[in-house]
Amino acid sequence: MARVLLFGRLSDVAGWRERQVDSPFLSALRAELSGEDAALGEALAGKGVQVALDQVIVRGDAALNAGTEVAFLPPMSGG
Amino acid sequence: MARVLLFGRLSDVAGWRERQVDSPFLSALRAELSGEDAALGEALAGKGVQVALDQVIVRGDAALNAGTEVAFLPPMSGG
Amino acid sequence: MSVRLTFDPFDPGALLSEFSRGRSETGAVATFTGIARAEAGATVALELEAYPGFTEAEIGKVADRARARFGLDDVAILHRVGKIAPGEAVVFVATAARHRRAAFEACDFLMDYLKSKAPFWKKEQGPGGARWVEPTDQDHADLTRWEET
Amino acid sequence: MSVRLTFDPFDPGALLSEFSRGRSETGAVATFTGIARAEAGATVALELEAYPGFTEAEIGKVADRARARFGLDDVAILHRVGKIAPGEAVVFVATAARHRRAAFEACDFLMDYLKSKAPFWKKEQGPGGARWVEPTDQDHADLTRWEET
Repeated sequence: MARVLLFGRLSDVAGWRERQVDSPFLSALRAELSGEDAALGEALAGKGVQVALDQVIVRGDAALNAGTEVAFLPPMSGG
Repeated sequence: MARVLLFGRLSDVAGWRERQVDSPFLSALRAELSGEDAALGEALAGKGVQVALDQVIVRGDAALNAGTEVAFLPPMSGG
Repeated sequence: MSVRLTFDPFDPGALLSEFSRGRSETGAVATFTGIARAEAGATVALELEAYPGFTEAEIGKVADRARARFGLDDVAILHRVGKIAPGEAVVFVATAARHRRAAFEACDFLMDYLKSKAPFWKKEQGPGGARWVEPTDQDHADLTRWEET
Repeated sequence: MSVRLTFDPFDPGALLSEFSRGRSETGAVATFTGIARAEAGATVALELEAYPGFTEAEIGKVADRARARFGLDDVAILHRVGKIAPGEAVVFVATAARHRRAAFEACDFLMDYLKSKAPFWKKEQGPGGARWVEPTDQDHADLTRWEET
């Protein structure tokens, strides 16, 4: 079970900020979320949205372990 | 009687900071002070030393009224 | 060095008191305080979201770079998160260095980073509703001033 | 706007608290605090002389120029005079503006002026005796950055 976190406008789109999702890969997790909520799937694939696994930015696909923290980060606006 | 103020190294040279001097003109006041203390006279005529009459910088000679404040200001060092 | 986030209002003066105390070899302390503007009623509240842990770590990396680049003695950064009312401080940055040029430039550099690239997501609550804010072109342009060639 | 001299030690943080309070349209407050350096024992005390009245008025003229040039909302300057021990604050400058670039630049400009041209006479008391200090070439060079062409 990965722990999924949504930030900024992504949590407004989804209607939630944090969830447990059971997916072995990041690609599978994206597919799972898109299948449930197409608008969220589109937002997660949007321009400038980055993904951090256990607080480290990753590009492309990656395996998810039990307890991996998966954060979807829209463009950072600064303070 | 003009009120003469010396600042910075000028008061170290003179051994005083403030005095009353009876002179009708700035030029006469300079001559008076030089006559009493040649080292001070030289320091007052030194490079970068400015004169303020009643807190306004003046150049050249000027008449002194009773109670005029005459300040000799060596180069300002900033804070 | 200190990088912190806070949900509570803070007094930038209290931070400067603490930061400037006991620095007999420092010479120069520059600070910047960013305050939420009311924009004459257009903004009624600002809401800032951070990713706790990640946000401080990312800011800390940039603060380390600033320390090395500008030869700083010390840096302190405090950033508000959550709902912020107009007139309240949003961010405080303090830099200490032997000489003033380094302290000013490092503070300016850190603010350019914090305003445009730091991991925050900003929502402005106005009379017409809320909107998410993205960095302005001016913020990006400010940051290009610091590119090392 | 406030320009003051003081013979007593002061806490720059207390000044920033006062200066930053209640500014719902300001956005940006920059400060600079200059601290007397011990120079690893080479300087045991600094003595600053001012010409009371004249010194504040001259600084006030430059502060007015800075307000106009950088579009400041407000400026506060406090300068120590008399004997100053290492680690004590010598000067505090705060600038308030809508945007951070103006606040930083005005603070930097005012410090360049205060360090090189303001009506102070400075004596450094070291282990080998006292000497009067005149502005450095670097101070003059810093000031030429602000010449309007």
